[in-house]
Amino acid sequence: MQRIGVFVCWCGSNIAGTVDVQAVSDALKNEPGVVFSTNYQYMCSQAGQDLIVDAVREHNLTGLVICSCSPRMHEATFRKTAQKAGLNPYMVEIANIREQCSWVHKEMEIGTEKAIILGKAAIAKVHLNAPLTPGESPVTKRALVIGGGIAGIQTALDIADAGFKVDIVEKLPTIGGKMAQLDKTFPTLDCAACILTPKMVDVAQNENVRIFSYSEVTEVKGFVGNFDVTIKKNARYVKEDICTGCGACVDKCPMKKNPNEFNLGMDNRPAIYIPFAQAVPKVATIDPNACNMLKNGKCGLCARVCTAGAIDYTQKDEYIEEKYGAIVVATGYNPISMDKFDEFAYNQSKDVITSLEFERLTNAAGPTAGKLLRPSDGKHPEKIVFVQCVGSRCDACAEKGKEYCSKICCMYTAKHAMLTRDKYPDTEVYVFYIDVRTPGKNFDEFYRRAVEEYGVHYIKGMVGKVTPEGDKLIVQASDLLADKQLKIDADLVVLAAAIEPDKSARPLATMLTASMDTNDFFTEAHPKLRPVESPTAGVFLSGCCQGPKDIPETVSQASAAAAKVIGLLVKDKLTGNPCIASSNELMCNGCSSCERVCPYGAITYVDKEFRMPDRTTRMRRVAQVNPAVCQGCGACTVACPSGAMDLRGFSSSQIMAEVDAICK
Amino acid sequence: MQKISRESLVEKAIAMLQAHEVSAVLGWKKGEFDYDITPALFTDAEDLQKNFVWNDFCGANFSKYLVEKTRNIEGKILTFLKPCDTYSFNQLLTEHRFDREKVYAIGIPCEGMVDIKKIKDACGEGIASIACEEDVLKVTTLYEDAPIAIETETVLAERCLACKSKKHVAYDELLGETGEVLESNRFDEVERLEAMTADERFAFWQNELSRCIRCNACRDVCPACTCEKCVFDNPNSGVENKAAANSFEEKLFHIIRAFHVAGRCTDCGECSRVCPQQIPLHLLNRKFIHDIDRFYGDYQAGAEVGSRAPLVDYTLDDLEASEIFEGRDN
Amino acid sequence: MQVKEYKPLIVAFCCNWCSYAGADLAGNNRLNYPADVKIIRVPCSCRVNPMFILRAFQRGADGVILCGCHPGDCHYTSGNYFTRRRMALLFSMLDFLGIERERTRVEWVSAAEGAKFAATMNDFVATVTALGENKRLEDLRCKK
Amino acid sequence: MRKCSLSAQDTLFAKLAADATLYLPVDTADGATYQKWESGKVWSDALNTNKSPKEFFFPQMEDLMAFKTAGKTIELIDTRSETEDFIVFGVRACDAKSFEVLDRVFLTEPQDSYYANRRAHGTIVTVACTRPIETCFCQTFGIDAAEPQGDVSVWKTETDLYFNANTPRGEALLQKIEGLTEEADASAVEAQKEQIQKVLKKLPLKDLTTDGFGGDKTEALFDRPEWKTLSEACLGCGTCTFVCPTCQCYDIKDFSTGNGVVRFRCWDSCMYSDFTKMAHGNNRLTQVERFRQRFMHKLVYYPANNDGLYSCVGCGRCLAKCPISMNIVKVMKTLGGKETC
Repeated sequence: MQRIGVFVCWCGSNIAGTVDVQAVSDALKNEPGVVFSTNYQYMCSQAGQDLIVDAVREHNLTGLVICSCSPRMHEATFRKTAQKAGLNPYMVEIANIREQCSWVHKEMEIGTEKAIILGKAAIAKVHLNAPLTPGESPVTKRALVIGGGIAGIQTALDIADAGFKVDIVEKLPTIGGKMAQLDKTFPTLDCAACILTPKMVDVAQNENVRIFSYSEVTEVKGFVGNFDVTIKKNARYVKEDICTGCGACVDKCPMKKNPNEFNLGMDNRPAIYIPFAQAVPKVATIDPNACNMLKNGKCGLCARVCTAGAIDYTQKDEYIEEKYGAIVVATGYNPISMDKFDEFAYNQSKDVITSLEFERLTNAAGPTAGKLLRPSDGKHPEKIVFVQCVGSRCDACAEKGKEYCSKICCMYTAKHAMLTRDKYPDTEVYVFYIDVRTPGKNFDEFYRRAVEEYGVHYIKGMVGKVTPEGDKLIVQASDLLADKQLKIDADLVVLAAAIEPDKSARPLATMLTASMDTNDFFTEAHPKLRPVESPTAGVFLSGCCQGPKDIPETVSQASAAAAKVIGLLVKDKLTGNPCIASSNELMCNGCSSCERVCPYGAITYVDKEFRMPDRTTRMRRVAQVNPAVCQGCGACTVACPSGAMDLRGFSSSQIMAEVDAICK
Repeated sequence: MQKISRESLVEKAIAMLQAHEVSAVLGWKKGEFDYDITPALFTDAEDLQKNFVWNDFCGANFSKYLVEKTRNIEGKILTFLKPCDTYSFNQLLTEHRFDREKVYAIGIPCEGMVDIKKIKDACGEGIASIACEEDVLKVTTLYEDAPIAIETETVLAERCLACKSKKHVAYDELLGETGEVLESNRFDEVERLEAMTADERFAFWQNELSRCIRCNACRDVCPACTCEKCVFDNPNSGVENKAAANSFEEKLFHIIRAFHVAGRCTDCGECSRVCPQQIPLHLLNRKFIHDIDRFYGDYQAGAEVGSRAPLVDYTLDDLEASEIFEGRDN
Repeated sequence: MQVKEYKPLIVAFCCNWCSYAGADLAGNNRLNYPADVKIIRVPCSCRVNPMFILRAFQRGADGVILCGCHPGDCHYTSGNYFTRRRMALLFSMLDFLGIERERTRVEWVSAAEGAKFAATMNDFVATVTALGENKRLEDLRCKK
Repeated sequence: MRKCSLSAQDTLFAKLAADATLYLPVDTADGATYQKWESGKVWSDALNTNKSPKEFFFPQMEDLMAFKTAGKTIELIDTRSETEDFIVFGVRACDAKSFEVLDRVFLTEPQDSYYANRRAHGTIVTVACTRPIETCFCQTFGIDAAEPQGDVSVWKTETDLYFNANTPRGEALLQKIEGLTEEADASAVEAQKEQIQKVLKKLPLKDLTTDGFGGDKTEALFDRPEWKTLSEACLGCGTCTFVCPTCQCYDIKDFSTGNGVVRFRCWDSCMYSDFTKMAHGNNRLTQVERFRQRFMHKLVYYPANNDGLYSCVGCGRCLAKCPISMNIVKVMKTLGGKETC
């Protein structure tokens, strides 16, 4: 039986004005288990806390009930007080007789009566309190960043700068991501490569960073602070540490006609290739589907020209197992496929392109060496139509496109339009839009410059159809403001395709037990307050894997994620919240219901041998809660039909005792 | 009359036993009379020849037995599963309640099982013998000289009249043919109750549940109730009781039991079959199933292994609790 | 003869992060609601077991209300989504058994909605008061 | 022997119900149950009621005492009150015999005052079974369905009810209805008895005997391997126990009401896994042991302590109600008759 002390706070007149505190402490003195009951002006004051400490010592109290303000206010305070008095801090319960009593009721009689009941409920609960100790787990001081775009690079650099080891896993042969493909960046119009490539070099040279390019994560086990990850390093048939990136092999390779992914298939690359000049790592990769040597065993030219002897046709995929304390997801985005948008004739005419293809067309390192030429005939386009929101902000019922706004298209379209007009003032540029959305520093000014200084024709309305006719593209559209139908004979049509999370994100989310929304964007632990954390402890989000973002936003989120990772890795041990779920293994059915409602993947199952009540020994599948991962929501406790799962600090019997006391 | 013969089942069982492919056969055993069949484990051919039964009285669902029997028996168990049993079988597998490797499941077709109570109502008490023939049962009683012929159709169990599926959703082997998922009228009675006033519903259930003697037969036969320790047997659960003191406790037991199996209940109907007080307990489960179908889309527990039960799942735009009665004014 | 005014007993389960804070805010703003409402703090609305609700009725509660974060705002991301399904089904079952559907309620109250909390409680108390004493889920042994 | 016309039934019941509560079997959609008689209720001809009449004396749940708590004080309250007189009408021979089985448990020292109180106020009126059914085996235990015991025995013919008092309490009851009955000869009753005997000889379980059972058979039966197969399918529910007229086990539990504690007892079943669970655990850990206990008790332990009286009366309810159709008859047929060990 507990020896309970009750401490009723006046809170000056805040409580005492509407609650007869003397009557409350007198009434509660009579409750079973209560050996001491008093009231005091300010229980949270030093004097009040001293009073509690003294009472604990004098009356050998084992549990404390503080009738005061909300536990959201001073629960932490009184837990510390209990600790000072030598009690476990979780032997304290608060009866909220201020916010939920004295402040909402006016009459003394009513307030007093309710305060007594709330006090009794707290006493009933504290009878069943047990000392709780937070669990501890060690932290592996190394982070994993999945994805080597600007988000991953920035996160990795920030973590590395703080002195922690960090590995980047990138599925392509080089890091850099989408930003490496861009020409200029809005709203400053500085060249993407100029600002990205130094960062790529930095990250490659940082001794805390390892880059696994042409690699992917295949398995994730463990939990926050202690992830076990398997990384598959795909065979690139070139010894990475030997290759100097001289490019002799690339020049000599006879299998030259392979679509160049980096230029979105607008030109070709050889079977052995380096994606672009500033690639990191700057080593060659052999495309096994294109290489004659790998396919048929005939050729071997690259090996012969490689003076370093880096070519290795026998290379196999390699699996690396590594431990990490934190994982950052930075898997990025892709433009959606235009296959379902026949009305824009993307698959019918080479001169209908996506905005990313436009980036490559205007990029000095692109297929046209930066000259804006039509892909079909290499002529200079004189009339360009930009179509915004292609696949963005679609009706949920339409079976194509996305419901969300892709966020970046308004700005890059303005950029494209402006750059076109700047370089080729003779070109007429039309932009069709639903709305122009340009919040952001200097963004709206940028857009207005496009309209006002560069004379871009912005037309509110959707393009209905694009029809190739001769060497022209007939764009049928409506001008909603002028309320008329338009027909424009364009030379080039550029589609601002919606962006979607990379396809690799979904299987990765499963591996990480991180949740995703219906669009396959990763879900945040809290949409406002924890935007860079996934609900799965130790998994963080960086860049477009969480939602569409432009570069500045991506970089700030990347740094924010890094800050969270650093905050985690800097700890030697993780201390958990002790109010977590725990499974009574003898009662557990192993049915998996709890696991299915756990938002954190905190529950796993083990087969364990038990000595059963009938003296037999049995192998049983039972749930185990990882205390480092559980956050204590209690969803599992209700999903569990046998009641094997209970929540410490809010156990079923504690809550029912409160119910009983209130309903007495 | 069942389409597949007893002999073919016995033959199969003996063959598998003798080939040591299985070490026991879970089957229906001949009783004292022609209708009181007991689930049993057969381990030898002679016993099977003599005592194995397959007829219109083999209603018992064996799936739940697998939980315990697979633990205690070395080697594989051969079990015969009627279409409805296969749903329970899958649901138990979804919940990891037995080792699939230890079972050889043979799906057998079922033409529906009869309800002995209906036969007694039709022929009077004092059944001396019952012979299952094609579409007809020949019943002799202690008090009638001539055998009475009743059409099997007229004495089918309620749950079989509202059969949801003739399709086997799990088996290693089929004997005979499997059928289709059926359009059934199984929710009619639920809807009839829903159409009543609250007072009428209250009176209905008060009358039904007040008969409960808390023998736990419904729970103990239920393939979804395989808890290591039931909350109603656990003094620490806060709801433990051995007998219902009043109408509150009668309701408590049945509401919580139905809630605990909600989304997991395959609607096999065993609860109502075994109730010694003939309380239509399956209506509580069907209410949950019907609501789940209406609120969250059709879901059949056990239709596939590993499916996510509706109560451990959600969508962002689920119905609010305040919206469930919209369009209903009773 | 003096007739004692009927006062219902209402148990309100409030999630720690939104609704309990909403109730605190109602207090901060001195928004009145009847003292018949007694709040029990739970970490998340998904901690509330149907057994707790029935228990409250058994012990004499006349109404039980569950308050949680708005869908999408759960501190634990998904807790209130499970609550929503569980309670929709439970309340429907209680109604099926002929128990007055107005005695149970789920309400989403954010930490900023002190006014909504008070208004909800005022409304719920009024509704339950109009219904009168809980007879259909009572346990006479627990009456004084 | 007295008789009254069947058509005067209602007047008779009204008379009986005038100064004692009268209970009799009434048909419902879900079988016959004992109900309090009031005008309009019709006496059922059903052989077995769903539940046995043992609950008139040994209810499924009954309060023993209470504690009232207030603050730190506790007050003990005796909740017993004197039962009012009541009559249980239409009890079958088997169920009537069950009261003897119960009496030997509850009325021997130390006497169970709750049971004794009810027993002292209850009058049992039995009725002969004219249409026994296939599940009947009262003959096995020497019970004569044609000659039911109880305070008053009744024979119901096509036209009349015949009464015979067996005890002073029965005499008193007949006295009460003397004005409604007339003296009668026993010829119609004798004819009925003969008829009943003929049916009894046709019953499928007529040859079931208690051979091989009895107070001295513990060793012979306890370790028989057949227990395992017999109990194989047992669900461990309490149906057999709760419909049984002779099962008398109960559990005593406390229920906290918030303002005090009610101490009550309720039926328990030896088939339950938590039966007689104590601090050290259970004394019967497997369903085989629990299953064996129930039948050993009825056929061996009880007779050992009660002059050879078996605690089964052959009413057949468990045969009809067991979810898996395992029952005492199957047990007796499997284990009985042989003197092996």
